Amino acid sequence: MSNYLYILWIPLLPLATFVILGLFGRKYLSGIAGLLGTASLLTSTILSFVVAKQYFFVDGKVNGVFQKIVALKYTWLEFAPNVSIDLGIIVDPISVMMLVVVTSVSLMVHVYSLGYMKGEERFATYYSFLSLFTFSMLGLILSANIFQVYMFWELVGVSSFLLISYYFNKPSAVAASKKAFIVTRFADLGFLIGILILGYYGGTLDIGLLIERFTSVNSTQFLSITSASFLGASMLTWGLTLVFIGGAGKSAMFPLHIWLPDAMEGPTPVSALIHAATMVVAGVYLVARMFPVFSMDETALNIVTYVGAASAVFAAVIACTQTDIKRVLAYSTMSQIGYMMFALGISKNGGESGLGYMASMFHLFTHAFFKSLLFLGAGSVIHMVHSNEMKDMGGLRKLMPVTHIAFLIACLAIAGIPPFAGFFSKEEILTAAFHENKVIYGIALFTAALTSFYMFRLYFNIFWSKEPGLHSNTHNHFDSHDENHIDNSNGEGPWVMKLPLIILAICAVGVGFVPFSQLVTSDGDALETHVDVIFSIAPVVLSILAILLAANFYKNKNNKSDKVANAFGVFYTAAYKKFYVDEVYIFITKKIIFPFIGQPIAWADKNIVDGFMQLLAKTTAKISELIKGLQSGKVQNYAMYFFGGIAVLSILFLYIWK
Amino acid sequence: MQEIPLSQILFVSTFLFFIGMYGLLTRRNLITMLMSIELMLNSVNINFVAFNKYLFPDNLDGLFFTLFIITIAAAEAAVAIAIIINLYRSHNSIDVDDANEMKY
Amino acid sequence: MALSILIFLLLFIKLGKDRSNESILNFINIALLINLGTGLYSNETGILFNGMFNTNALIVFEKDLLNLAALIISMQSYAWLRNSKHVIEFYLLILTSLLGMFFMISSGNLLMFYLGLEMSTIPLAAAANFDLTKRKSSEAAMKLILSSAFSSAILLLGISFLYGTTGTITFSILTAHINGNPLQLFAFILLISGFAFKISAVPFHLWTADVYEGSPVAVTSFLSVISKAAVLFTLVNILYKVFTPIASTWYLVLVVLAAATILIGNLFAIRQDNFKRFLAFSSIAQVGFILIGISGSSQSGSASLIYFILIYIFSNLAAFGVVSVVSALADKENISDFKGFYKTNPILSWVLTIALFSLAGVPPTAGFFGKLFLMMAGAAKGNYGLITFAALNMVISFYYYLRVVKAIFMDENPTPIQKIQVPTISKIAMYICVVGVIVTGLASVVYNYIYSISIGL
Amino acid sequence: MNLTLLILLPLITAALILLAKGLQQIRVIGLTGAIAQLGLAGWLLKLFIAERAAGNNATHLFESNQTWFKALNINYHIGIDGISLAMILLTSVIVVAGILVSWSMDKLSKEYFFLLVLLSMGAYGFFISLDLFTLFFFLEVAVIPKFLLIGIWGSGDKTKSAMKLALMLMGGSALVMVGLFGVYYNTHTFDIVQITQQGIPVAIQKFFFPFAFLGFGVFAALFPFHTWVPDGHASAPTAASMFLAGISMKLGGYGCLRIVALMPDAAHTYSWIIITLATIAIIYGAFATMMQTDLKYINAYSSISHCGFVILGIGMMNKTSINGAVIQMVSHGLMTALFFAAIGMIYSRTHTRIVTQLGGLLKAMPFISTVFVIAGLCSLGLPGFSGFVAEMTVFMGSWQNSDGAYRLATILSGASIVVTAVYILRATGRAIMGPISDEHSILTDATWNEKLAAVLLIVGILIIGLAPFLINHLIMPSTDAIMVQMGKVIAVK
Repeated sequence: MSNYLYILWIPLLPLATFVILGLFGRKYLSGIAGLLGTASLLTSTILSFVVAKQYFFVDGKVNGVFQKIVALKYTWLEFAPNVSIDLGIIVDPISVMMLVVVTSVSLMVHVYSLGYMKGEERFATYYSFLSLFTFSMLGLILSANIFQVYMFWELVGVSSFLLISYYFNKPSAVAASKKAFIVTRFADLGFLIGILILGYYGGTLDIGLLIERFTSVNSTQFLSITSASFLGASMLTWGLTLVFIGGAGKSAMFPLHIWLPDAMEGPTPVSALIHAATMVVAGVYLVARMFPVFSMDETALNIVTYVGAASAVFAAVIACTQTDIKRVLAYSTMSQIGYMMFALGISKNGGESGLGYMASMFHLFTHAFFKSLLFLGAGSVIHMVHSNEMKDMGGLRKLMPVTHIAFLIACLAIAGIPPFAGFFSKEEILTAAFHENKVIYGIALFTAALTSFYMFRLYFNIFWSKEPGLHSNTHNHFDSHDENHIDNSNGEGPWVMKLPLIILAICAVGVGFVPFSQLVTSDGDALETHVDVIFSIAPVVLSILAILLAANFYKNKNNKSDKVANAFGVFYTAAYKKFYVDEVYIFITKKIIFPFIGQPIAWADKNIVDGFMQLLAKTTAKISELIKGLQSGKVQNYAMYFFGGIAVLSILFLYIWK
Repeated sequence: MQEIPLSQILFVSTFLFFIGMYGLLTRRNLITMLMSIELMLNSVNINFVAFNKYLFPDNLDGLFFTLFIITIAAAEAAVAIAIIINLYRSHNSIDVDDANEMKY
Repeated sequence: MALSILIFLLLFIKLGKDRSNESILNFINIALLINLGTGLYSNETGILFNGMFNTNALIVFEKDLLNLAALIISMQSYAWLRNSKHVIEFYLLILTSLLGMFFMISSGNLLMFYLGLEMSTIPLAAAANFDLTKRKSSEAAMKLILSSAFSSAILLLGISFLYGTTGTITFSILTAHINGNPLQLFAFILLISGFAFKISAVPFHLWTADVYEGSPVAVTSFLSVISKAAVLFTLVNILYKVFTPIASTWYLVLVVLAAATILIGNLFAIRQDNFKRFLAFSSIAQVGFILIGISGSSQSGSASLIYFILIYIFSNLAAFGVVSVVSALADKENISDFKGFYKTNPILSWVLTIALFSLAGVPPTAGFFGKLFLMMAGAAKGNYGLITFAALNMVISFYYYLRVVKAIFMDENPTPIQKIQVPTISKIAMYICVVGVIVTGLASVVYNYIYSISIGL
Repeated sequence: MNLTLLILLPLITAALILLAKGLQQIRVIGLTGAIAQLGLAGWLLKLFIAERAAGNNATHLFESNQTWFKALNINYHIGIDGISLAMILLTSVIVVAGILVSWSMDKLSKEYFFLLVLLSMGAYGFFISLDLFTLFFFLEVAVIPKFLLIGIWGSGDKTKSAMKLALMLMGGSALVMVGLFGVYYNTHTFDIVQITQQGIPVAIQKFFFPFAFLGFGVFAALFPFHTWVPDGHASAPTAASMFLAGISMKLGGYGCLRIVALMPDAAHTYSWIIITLATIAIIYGAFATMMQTDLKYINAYSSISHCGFVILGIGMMNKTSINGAVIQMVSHGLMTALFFAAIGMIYSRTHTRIVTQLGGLLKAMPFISTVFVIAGLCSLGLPGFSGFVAEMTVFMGSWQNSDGAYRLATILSGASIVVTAVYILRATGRAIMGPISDEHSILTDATWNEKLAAVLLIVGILIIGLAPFLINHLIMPSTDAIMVQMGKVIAVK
C-alpha cells in the first residue's frame, strides 16, 4: 500500500518549517516567518484532504470494510529481536479523520495568528513552535507503533510547554507551562509503564500486532497477560489502565485536569489549537487507537467510562462559575472530552453496539471545529478588550458583528441545537449512552443542559449585558501585548483574523452533515444511524430551557445570578474555587514531597553520607593527634618502646603463634 | 676444682644485660647511659666466650666475635663521647632530658 | 670489591692536599662517577676470606644502586657543602659508612655482617652531628648513637644466642642448624629487631624522625635512602638464604611489622610540618610497603624490593634534593613555607611534585609500578586482609603527599620563597632523578633485569 | 590501524603545549591536537565499520599485544570493540568541546591545557586496554590531573573538593587493585581475553567481585560513594567539569561493565545489591537535585541520578539493558558536558550560579539559554535527544527481568523521570525564563568558540537521539559477545 507514502510529507513540511525558522528565523526570516509557516501548512492541509478523499472514497474500502493500512515501517531503535520502535505511518479511518482535523484547525490558527501575533518580538519563534507542535501532533496521529505514539506524545507535550511559556518573562505563564508539563509527564509515566507491560506480554510494540494478539482470546500472549495478575487485577487491566492514565493526563481528565485552565496563559490561538482542538483529544485518540484491546477488558472500559463522565459533569459545574472567559472555555473543553471518553467507555467493538465509538469520534470531529472557533472568537474579544475577565466585557455585539455571529453559532453548536454540528454528534453519544447505561445517560443529559447554560452565560456576558461602548478597556492590560495592539480602532482586527472565524463558523454548521457513521466506525464497517426525533426532544428542550435561563440571568445587567449563587452558597464557592483540587496538589507537592522527601534526602546527603566520609578523615586526624605522644623526644622512652616491641614479638611468637 | 656450669655463667651475663638496660632506661646522665650500654655489650661478650668454651670448643668464632665487639665498642664509645661533648657545648648539659626539642 | 678499594684511594688522595671546596667537590663527584662506572662493569662472582665476603651479580647491582645514590646525594649537597669547612671529613665519614654497607651486603657470616653494620652506623652518627653549631644536629647525633648502640647490643645478644644454639656464625652452615626452638626464635626476634631498628620499622622507628629532622639534609637523605637500602638488601639475603627453615614464622613477623609500620607511619606523617620530618615518616610508611613485598618471599618479592629501592632512590632523592637546595639557599624547611612555591620556582615545584607523586605511587611515575609490584608480591601469599589494609593506607598516604602538592600549587602565600638559583650540579642531579622516576617504571627492561638476577626463597 | 596512536597523539600534543609560548599558541596547539583526536576517532570508526562489513566478527578489532613486564606476565594488550569505540568517540568529542570552552583560560594556561590533554590520554588508554594492568594504570593516570585541575583553577572551596575527589577516587582504585590481584593470582594473567576464555572459579569471583565492582563504582558515582561528585563538579572549572562528568564517570561505568563481564556468576549473585544501590542512586539523586539551587550542583546531582541508570542497566544483566547502559553512558557524557558548558558560559557572564539570582536570561543571551534548555530537555529524556533513547532502552531491558523486585526497581527508576522534569523545569523556569534583572540584561551572548563547542555536543546528542540505530548497530554485536561470554543471553520474549 505504498501509494500512501506521500503522507510522509504532511508531517515533514511542518518539521522543515520548524527547523528553518528555529535556526534562521530570529535573524533573517522574522518578516516572512508567518507566511512561510502558513504556506507549508496549507500544503499539508491540501495533502491531507487528498488523503481523505483517496482513503474514504477511492481505495480505503476493501469489500465494504475500511482497512488498516501501514504505509511505512522503518525500524528506528531495536531493543531486542522484534521488540523495537518502528517509525511507521498507519492509515485508517480515525487517523485520516484526525489528519483532516489537525491540519485544517492548525491552518486556521496559523492564519489567525498572522493578525493576532503581529509585531510580537519572537514572531518567528512562535511560528517555529507552532510548526513543531503540528509536526508532533501529526506524527502522533500517524503512529503505527505504540512507542512511537509515546515519543510524539512527549514531543506534543514539550511543544505545548514551549507555547504556553511563550511569554517567558511572565512568571504566571512560566508557572503554568511547568505545571502543564509536569502533570502530563506524571501521567506519561503511567503510559510508559503501560507500554512496558503490554509490550512485554505482547512481545511487540507494533499496535497492529498488539491488537491482533490481544483480541484473539486463545493466543498465547492473551492467555499470559490475562493469567498474570497483580493486586487482584489482571496484567491486561493494569496495562490498559496505565495507558489510559497517560491519555487522561493529556486529555485533562479528572483528577489530572489541573494544568488545562492554567495553560490558558499561552497566546489564545495556541489555546485554540492545542488546548481545544488537537492535543487535548490525544487521550481520546489513544484510547480509540487501542480500542479493540480495551474492549477485551471490562474493568478498563468502566474506568474510562466513569472517569469520563465524572470529568464531564465536574468541569461543567465549574465552568458555570468561572469569570475568566478562557477558563470557562477550558472547562467546557474538559467537559466535552469527558463526553468523548465515556462514549468510548460504553461502546463495544464493532457492530451496532460500536455506536459509542463512532459517536465519540464524531463528537471529537465536530468539537474540534466549534471549540477552536469559540477560542478564536474569544481571542478576538481579548485582542480588543485586553482582558480575560467577563466584567470588562459586554455589549460587544455592535462593535464586532462577525465575531458575534461566529461565536453565537459556535455556542449553538456546542449546546447541541439542531441543525448545528454539535447536535448530531451529541445526539449519537446520548443514544449510545441511553442504550448502554442509564446512569451515564442521566449524567450526560444534565451535563448537556449545564453546557448550554454556561456557554450562553458566556455569550450574553460578552456580547450583551451592558450597553455598547460602556466597557472599560482601561483594565489590566496584557503586558504581553505591546502598544500597537491596545487601540480599539482595529475593531475585530484585520481580515486574517476574521477569515478563520467565518470559515470555522461555516464548518460548525456544516460538519454535522458529514455521513460520519459511514466512514469512521470501530470495525471499519459502515454503521446505519438515524436521527430519532422523539429521542432528540428531551435533550434539545433541556438545552433550550438552559439557554433561556442564561438569557434571563445575563442578557441584561441584573443580580439574579448573584442571588442564585448565594442560594447555592458553599457549593458555589467550592465550584468557583474549582473544588480545591489545585490546593490539594499544591499541598502534596509543597507540603509533603519537598519537606518530607526532598529536603531530608538533601540533608542526609550532606550530613550523613558525605558526613561519614568526612568522619573517616576526621577520625584519622584525631587518632594521629592522640598517638603523637609516642614520639616523646626522649631517647630513653624510645629505648623503652624498642624493648616493648621485642617483648610483644617474643610473646606473640613464643607463646601464641608457636 | 670443679667447673662452673654454663647455666650460671649465662645467668650472670643475662643479669648483667638487664642491669645495663635498667641503667640505660633510668639514668639521666649521658655518660652513665653510655656505660650501661657497655655493660650490655660485655654481657654479650660473656655469652660468646662461654658458648665458645663450653659448647663449641673446637673453633674460635666466639672469641673472635668478642674481640671485634670490644674493638667496635671502643670506637662507638669514642664517637659517642665526641658527640656528647658537642652536645654539652650546645646545651651546656649532658642530661638526656635536656635534649628533647624534636618530638611529635 | 673493586669499588671499595677505589673509594679508599680517593679518600687518601684527598686527605693530604687542600684545595678550594668547589674543585674538591667537582673532583669527588667525578671520582664517584668513575666509581659508579667501574661498578657497573665489574660483574664477577667471587668469594673471599673463606666465605666471609662474597659477591655476585645481584650484590654488585645492589652496590651500584648505593653508589648511584651516593653520587646523587653528593651532587645535591653541593650547595650546602660549598661553604662548609669540613668537606673532606664529611666525605670521609659518608664514604666509610658506604664501604661498611658494602661489607654488610656481601657479608658471608654474622661477624662480617656486624662489622659492616657498625662501620656504616658509627660514621653516620658523627656525620649527623655535622652542623656543629646547631643544637638540633647534636641532639640528633646523640639520639642516633645511643639508640643504635642499644640496638646493636640487642642484635649482638641475638647473635650470641644464635651462636649458642647453632655453634656457627657462617650463613651457609647456619641454615642447616636452624630448627626453630624457642631460644632460636627469641634470638631471631632480637636479630630482626636489630634490623627493624635500622630500617626504622614500627615500633623500632622512633629515632628516625628526630634524627632526620636534626641532621643536615645530605645526611638525612643518606640515612633515609642508602643505609635503609643496604640493610634491606642484607635482610632479604639473610631471610631468604639463612632463615628458610622458619620462613612461616618470619612471614608472620613481617606481616605484623608491615601493618604496624604502614599505619603508624601514615598517621604520624599526616601531621608533620617540617619537611624532613614529614619525609621521615613517609619513608617509614614506605618501609611498611617494602616489608609487604619481602613477605611475599618469592623471587618477585626480592625483585620488587630491589626495583622499589631503585625507584625510591630516585623519587626520595629528588624530593630531598629540592628540600636541600631550599634549606641551603633559602633556609626554609617547613611545608608551610612552600605555599605558593610554584609562583616563584616552577621547575623545582614540578620536580618536587613528580617526586611526591612517585612516592605516593601515582602513574605514570615509577613509584606506581614499584608499589604495585610490592603489593603484588605480597598478595601472592593470599593474605588479602593485609593487602586491603595496605591499599586503604595508600589513600591516607595520598592525603599527605597531596597536601604538599596543594601547598605548592594551590595555597595563597603573600611571601613565597624567593626565586632560587640552583647550582648546575644539583640541577643535573635533580634531572637525573626526574628522568629516572619517569623512565624506570615505563621501561620494563629494568624490572626484567632485576628479576632475572634476584633470588627467591 | 595501531591504536597506540590514540595515546601518542595526546602525548605529542602535551609535549608541544609544553614547548609553546603564549596563550595563543598553546590553545591553538591544544585545539589542533583535540581536533586531530576527533579525526582519528572518526577514522577509527570508519575502519571499524569497514572491518565489520568485511565480515570480521572478532570480538576485538585492531588488537595488538606486546609483552611489557615479562616476569609478571603483564602485557600491553590493546584492542577495541563497539563499546570501547563508542567511548572513544565520546571522549574525543568532549575533549574538543572542553578545549573550546576554555579558550580564554589565561591563568597558567600552559599547565591547564597540558593537564586536560593528559587526562584525555588516560581516558583513551583506559578504553583501549585489554589488559587489566594497563586498564588500572590508565585509570589512575586519569585521576591526578583532575586533582590539579580542580585545585588550581577551580572555584569555591576548591582545595577541599579536589582533595575529597582525589582521595575517594584513589580509594576506589585501591579496591580495584585488590580485586585485580585476586583475579591475577587465580588466573596468572591480567589479560582480559585470556581470563574470559579460561574463566574464574566461582568462589574466587564471589570473593573479589565486590572489591573490583565497588572500586569502579566509586568512579561511577555509585551510591553511597558518590559524595565526591557534587563538590568536585561544582568546584571544577568548566572544562574540568565536562571532563569529569563526561569522561571520568564513564571510566567507572565502563569498568563496572568489564568486571561484570569477567565475573558473571558473582555478578549474578550480587545483582540484587547492585540494582538496589543503583535504584537508590537514581531516586535519591533525583530528589537531592530537586533541592539544589546552585546550577552546577543541580547538574552534578542529576549526574548521580543518570549514572544510576548505567549501573542499573549493567546490573540487570541482559542484552537490552546493557545496550541501554552503554548508550546512557555516551548520551549522559554528551548531555552533561553540554549542560556544564552552558552553566560555565552563564557563570562567566553573570558570576553567579545560584538559580534564584538569575532569571530571564533568554532575553539577554538567547543562544546560551537555548543550549541550556536543550541540555535540560535531553536530560529529562525528550524524544529526539539521546537521553530518551538511552533511558528507554534501559527501561526496556530491565523490564525483561520478570522478577517482582526488579520490576519494582524499574518502576521506581522510571518514576525518577518525573522528578527530573520537576527540577529541570524549576531551574529553567527560574534561570532562563521569568523577568530579567537589569544588570543581567546587558550581558552578551556566546562567542564563536562557545557556540562551536555547544553545536558540536548538540550534534552528537541529536545523532544519537534521531538515529539511534547507528549507535545501536555499533554496540549491539559487542553486547552480544558479552552476553555470550556471560553465558546468559536472556532472549527477549
